[in-house]
Amino acid sequence: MHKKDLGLAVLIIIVGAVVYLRNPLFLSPINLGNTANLIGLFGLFAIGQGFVIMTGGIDLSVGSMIALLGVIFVDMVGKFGVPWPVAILVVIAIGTLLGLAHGFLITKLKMQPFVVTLCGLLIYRGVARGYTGEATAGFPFGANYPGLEWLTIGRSFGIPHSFYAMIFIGVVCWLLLHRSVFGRHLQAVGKNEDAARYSGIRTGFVITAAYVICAVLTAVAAVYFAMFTRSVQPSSHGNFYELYAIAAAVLGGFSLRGGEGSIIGVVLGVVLLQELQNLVNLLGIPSSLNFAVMGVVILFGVLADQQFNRYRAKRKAANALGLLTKKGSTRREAPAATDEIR
Amino acid sequence: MHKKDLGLAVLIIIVGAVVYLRNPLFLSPINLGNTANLIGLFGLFAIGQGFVIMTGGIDLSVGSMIALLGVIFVDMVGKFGVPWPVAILVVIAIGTLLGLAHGFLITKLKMQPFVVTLCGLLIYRGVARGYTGEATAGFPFGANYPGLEWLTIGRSFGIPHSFYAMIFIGVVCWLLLHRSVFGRHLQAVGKNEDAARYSGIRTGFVITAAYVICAVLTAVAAVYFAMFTRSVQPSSHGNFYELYAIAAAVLGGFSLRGGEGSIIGVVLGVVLLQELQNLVNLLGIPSSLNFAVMGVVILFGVLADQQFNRYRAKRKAANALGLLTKKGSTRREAPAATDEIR
Amino acid sequence: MTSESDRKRPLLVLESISKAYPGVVALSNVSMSVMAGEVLALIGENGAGKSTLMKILGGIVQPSSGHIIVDDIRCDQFHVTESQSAGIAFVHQELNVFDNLDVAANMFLGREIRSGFLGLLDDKTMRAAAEPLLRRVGATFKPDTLVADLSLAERQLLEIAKALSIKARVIIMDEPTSSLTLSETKTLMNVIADLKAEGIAVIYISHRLSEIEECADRVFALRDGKAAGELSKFEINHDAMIRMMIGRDLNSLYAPPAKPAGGAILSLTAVRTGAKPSALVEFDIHYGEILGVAGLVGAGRTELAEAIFGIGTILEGEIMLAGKPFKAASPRDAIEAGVYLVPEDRKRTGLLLESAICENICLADLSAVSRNGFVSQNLVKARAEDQRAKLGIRTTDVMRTTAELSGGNQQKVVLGKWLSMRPILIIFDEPTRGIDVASKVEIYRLMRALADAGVGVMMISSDMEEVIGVSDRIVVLREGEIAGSLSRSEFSEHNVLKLAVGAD
Amino acid sequence: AQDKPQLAFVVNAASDFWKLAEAGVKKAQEELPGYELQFRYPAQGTAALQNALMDDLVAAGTDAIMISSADPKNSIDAFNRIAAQVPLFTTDSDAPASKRIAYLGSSNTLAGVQAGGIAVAAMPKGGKCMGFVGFLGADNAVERIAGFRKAVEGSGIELADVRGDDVDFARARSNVDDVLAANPDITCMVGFYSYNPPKIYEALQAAGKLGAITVIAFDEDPITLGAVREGKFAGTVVQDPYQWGYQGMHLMAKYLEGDKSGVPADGLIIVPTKVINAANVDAFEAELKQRLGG
Ligand SMILES: Nc1ncnc2c1ncn2[C@@H]1O[C@H](COP(=O)(O)OP(=O)(O)OP(=O)(O)O)[C@@H](O)[C@H]1O
Ligand SMILES: Nc1ncnc2c1ncn2[C@@H]1O[C@H](COP(=O)(O)OP(=O)(O)OP(=O)(O)O)[C@@H](O)[C@H]1O
Ligand SMILES: [Mg+2]
Ligand SMILES: [Mg+2]
Repeated sequence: MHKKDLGLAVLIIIVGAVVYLRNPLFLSPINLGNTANLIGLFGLFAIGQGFVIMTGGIDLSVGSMIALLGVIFVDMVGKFGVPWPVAILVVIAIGTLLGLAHGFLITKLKMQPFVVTLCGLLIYRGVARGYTGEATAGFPFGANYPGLEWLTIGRSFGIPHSFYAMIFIGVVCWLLLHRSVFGRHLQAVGKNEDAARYSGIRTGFVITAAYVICAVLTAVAAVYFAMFTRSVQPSSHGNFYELYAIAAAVLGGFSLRGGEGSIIGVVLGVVLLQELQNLVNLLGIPSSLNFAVMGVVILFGVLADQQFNRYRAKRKAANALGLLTKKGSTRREAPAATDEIR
Repeated sequence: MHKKDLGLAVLIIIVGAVVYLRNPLFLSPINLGNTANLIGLFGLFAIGQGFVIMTGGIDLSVGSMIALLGVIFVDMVGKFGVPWPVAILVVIAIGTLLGLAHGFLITKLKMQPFVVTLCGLLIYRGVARGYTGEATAGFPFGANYPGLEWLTIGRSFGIPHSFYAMIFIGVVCWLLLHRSVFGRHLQAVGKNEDAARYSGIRTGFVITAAYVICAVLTAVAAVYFAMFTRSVQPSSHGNFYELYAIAAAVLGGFSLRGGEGSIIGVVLGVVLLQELQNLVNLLGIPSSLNFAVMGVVILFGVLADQQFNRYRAKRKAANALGLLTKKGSTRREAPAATDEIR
Repeated sequence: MTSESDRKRPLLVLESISKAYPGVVALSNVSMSVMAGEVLALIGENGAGKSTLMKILGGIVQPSSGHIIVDDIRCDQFHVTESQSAGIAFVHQELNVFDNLDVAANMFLGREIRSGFLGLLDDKTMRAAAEPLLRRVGATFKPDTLVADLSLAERQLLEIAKALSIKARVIIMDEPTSSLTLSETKTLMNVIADLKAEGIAVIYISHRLSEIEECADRVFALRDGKAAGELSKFEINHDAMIRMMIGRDLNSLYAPPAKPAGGAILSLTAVRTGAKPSALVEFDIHYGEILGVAGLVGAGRTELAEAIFGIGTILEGEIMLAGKPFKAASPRDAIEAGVYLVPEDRKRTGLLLESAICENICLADLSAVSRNGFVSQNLVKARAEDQRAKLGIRTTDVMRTTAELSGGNQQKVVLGKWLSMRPILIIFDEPTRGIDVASKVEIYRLMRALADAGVGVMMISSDMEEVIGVSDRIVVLREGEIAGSLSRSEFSEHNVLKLAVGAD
Repeated sequence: AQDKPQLAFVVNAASDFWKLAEAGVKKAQEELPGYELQFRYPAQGTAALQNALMDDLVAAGTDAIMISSADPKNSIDAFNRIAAQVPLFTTDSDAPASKRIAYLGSSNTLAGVQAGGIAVAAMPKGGKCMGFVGFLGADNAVERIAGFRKAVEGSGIELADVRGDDVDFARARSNVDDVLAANPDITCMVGFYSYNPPKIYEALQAAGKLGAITVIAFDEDPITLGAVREGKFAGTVVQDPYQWGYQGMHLMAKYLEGDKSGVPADGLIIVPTKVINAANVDAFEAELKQRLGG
């Protein structure tokens, strides 16, 4: 665990402790289960977004993709009677294609990731709304898909399966990003694309792969979301989720310039965001202040974490000097060297 | 006018011509006036966003700020009877303070712009919703503010005053960004902040100023928006507008990495976005396809522009080769010289 | 010391300066003074602290302790603004130009000329003012050129011209010639002489000791962040400087080949590159030799090397590598075929500055340090430690960020990346840019060992001494074409220059 | 604070409309001191967030919930999940197939029919209407539109199209502007969501067409009522959210106490919608003021 992740974990625990003291139901199994479910759902695609941000790109199409694929999935299963495992495969296949399209436009046709995925944001939701004619896609009343439901909204030992899914995918992605050759290449491309190419890395392939991973995880999340809400309203389903994912990643230590971030970080980012959502409801804070509370906690949390790190770097530099000069007559304080430039 | 801007202008004209052929009312004075008004409104804060993006930053709080300041303005004028010129000054003053706060957090406390303004997005809207208790802030029925209305929603020679305001501010900002010392420093800071500091530029001041400019223009836009909608619903007013502004800037040639972009470009970006909105209504395209149409036109427009530029570069290189070798037996095509790296 | 220094008071005094970074002490207790009108050379090994000391003088880095005295006034705060108002101009080692602005805008950044009622930028005047300065440093590009279109060497000239545009009393030049060729260097030497005559002090940092012999009035040496002694004008010579820097003597810079050159390992026949389509290139590199490639700035050496390496296109012609046709569509192809490039611009194309040293060293060959597709951090470290020992990379830990290394040590990391692999042909583009003498010797020895082991070695260099000393054969490029080839017996500065310039 | 039974009223989105329901809940709170009444807005108007909000409320110990769902048809499982833990009531829009105890509210289809009635009365010679709404796909919009269409059938009045704006006021306004520019043949406009009529009013005012185009409104925005009073609007159809809040809370309290008499056999408690026109607008507005003030 990186130091950055640790700071975030501490923030999560502090916030949790405060909430628990004010309402002990925070730690009730029911509440933990509900929150774990949401963490699982949001975690799935936030992890995907992490891969894209690692390349220095951005995927704004996530929320719309969740709406479009959700509509397709629900219609396939509920309306056309496609067996659900087939439907899942189809949705994942479509996700893969969309990811490939993003990657192609970005690496081969040299378009800016922001433009490409902004168009994705507009088009996918537009198609979903046009396809359904603004109607909500839902399962017929009383329809039952035991296997699918077990997989998506079932629980084992009180823990929702969406959470297990997120943990499983998180572990795989952790290995992929932090331990595999591909992960190293991804980080290299994010840090300095030119230097990566000069080192023989197939930058185009690596970047495309990141968008495909993001789209596939988003497709998986779309299935989970569709089953969670059991219906998909194309105009609002998944709205703003891309911002959620990006925020989780940035909170978790990803840099939008690329090359920095960890899977643990983005998962913790999701945990914090969901904890804040949950807190507002549990403490009976007016929902209108929901966002304000979230904003304030994030602002001060990140600030405290950062100031603490700066202080530590300062101390370290001062120590180094003190040890070597053995004079201890430092007139000025050594400034922090690890200050991030913005 | 840069070549990039030219491409965008051509796209706008082509789309306009197509729409005109299908519905000549597109060029009717009424429609042009309405569209000009919206261009004015969105242009105001998109220009501001341009300054921030120039520094390599981002301001996600724009939409929420428009909601918060709108609520404050409407309440001051409509409920507390504050004279409108005073109310405008107060709103601009608050905008300035918010911009200063952003700048302070980013330059002095070294927080990421994304995090700071994301918190702004959450907090400002939250405060607006909390302050009004989710109620819509509106003027009493029949209330009249002739001076204010003339200034904001009035028209001269059929052209709405919001458009004049945008043009005036656009010209000032053009001088500021492209012809003044401050603008040059802004471009330098956006490209390479460290190097700019080594050159003696007060990078902190420059960056803060960019956020203040953005916030002040947003405050002005907030007044115009409040007068346009005549009522402000804090939970939805201005939603997604930050994305609009960023999209306009990126379409207009700004790079999210900083250091690149022009005022003319961002204004043209706004024009394109509004044209696309207008087109959907004018051609009677189902509202549900609104976004899809926008996405498709942007995608292909940008793509065509880019491919055209690449083609031209290729031709140029090929010509150079042909002239010089006088052999004409080029086995492979010369690569595009101006390919941007993503 | 002498009566002369009693008469003149120093312009600038650095008094017991120390600087600590977390875990590293870059400078401890260094004192130094600068007189008006002198050329003070600052020497030291890579990582000795030269740039750090100068950055403190430039106000970019704040010392942990110690202070600076300007005109007998002690400054408590010394930031960029104070430094500028003290009349200090700075040519940085790692170039700090702005791609998105034109040459004139770069030159006058922070000191823009304004005109008119609104005080807007006066680009016309700035460009006019830039023109003579560019000419003075021997630059051929125009003031309205976008900096993105300049080569590394041209950017370096721009930085120098920029320093000249300031009405400075002290000009710091941190390795200004590291990517310049002989003719620009000569021009710079003349400029320095002029500056001196005007009473302007120059602090000159370089690893090219002959330049220092030529221009310096006094030499100040740093070793491991501490002052290591001074030499006055009459004491300055190669050996004395080396002794002060590394604390011992250094013998024989260049080693001869073990055996005479064999057949061609790489041969280019009638090659035209996309970058310079009008030029026809033909040459061979033989087994066992080091082929030096010389030429003026912008002669197209880098472009040729990159074309072989799979960046940019080969329009026509044939390339044979070890007897087989060779065509790289991307660096990956080239690397798989055993053709490596040490690029000239390490900041842009050589390194992931924000990554750890060991990451950089293993980047191009991760499969060798991984099992079943998973990278083994132990193998990564072991490999990096190996290179650190071989190349003498100065750092406490290979896990440290590469950006924290001094310029020369960064260059060694780039070399380490390729030397840890199995090359068939290595192209070195300015391999010793910014590298200290002791390490240069080490790198020359490595190149020689590679050549002796049957690896093809192509060395592009702008350092005349190096080209002549290290190469077994030299080809000279002029405007993208091979202007001629020289064998060892024909080596001389004069002959190389004659071919490079094209004069008879 | 946890000892009193807690009742929650969850609405579908933030809007002025719910201010009236909130007033009703406040009034009920005065009369039910033994209960703690909550009025909750979701962070955004999506069913997913509402259902998560209800989960949280149940986890936090709420004893009964009344919800106006953004998507009742498809929230049946979520409703059943909640209903298994606490008594659940629906308001505003119903989910009859779920295990909710009862529905308390008005009928959107009937409201649409009433609006159609206003149109038929105002335009005996027929006309061509354009509708404006927030979410085209939302149940209340669909039902109102269907009701309107049914009522005007055969009267020569046609609802040509309905433009959606996703509750963006600026777009709501520019939609009207665009229709005025692009469709000169339109003679009547219908604002289906509470904020649509004011936007129509402002756009017509700016275009100088106030009174020239027949406007049929929904809900009781002050601008709407003003326009009705002035005779610029033909009329508006209002619901009675105050009663939903007021009666709903009493209903739930009684239910918790074991008195189930308030729940009819079919589970539907319909609070009728009213047509407001120039004749009764003043009385209506006075009543509103008094409720919101008190
Ligand atoms: N930002 C930093 N953080 C940590 N250590 C640093 C930083 N900058 C420099 N150092 C360390 O300070 C020491 C001195 O570096 P400096 O750049 O001054 O060397 P130099 O003498 O200029 O070397 P070169 O000849 O290679 O340019 C080195 O050990 C370097 O690793
Ligand atoms: N990115 C670029 N855009 C346009 N022109 C360029 C670019 N890079 C280099 N050039 C031009 O191409 C020519 C050849 O440059 P190249 O770098 O190959 O020369 P070189 O012989 O290696 O010299 P140097 O000592 O500058 O490295 C120069 O005139 C240079 O100005
Ligand atoms: Mg240095
Ligand atoms: Mg070169």
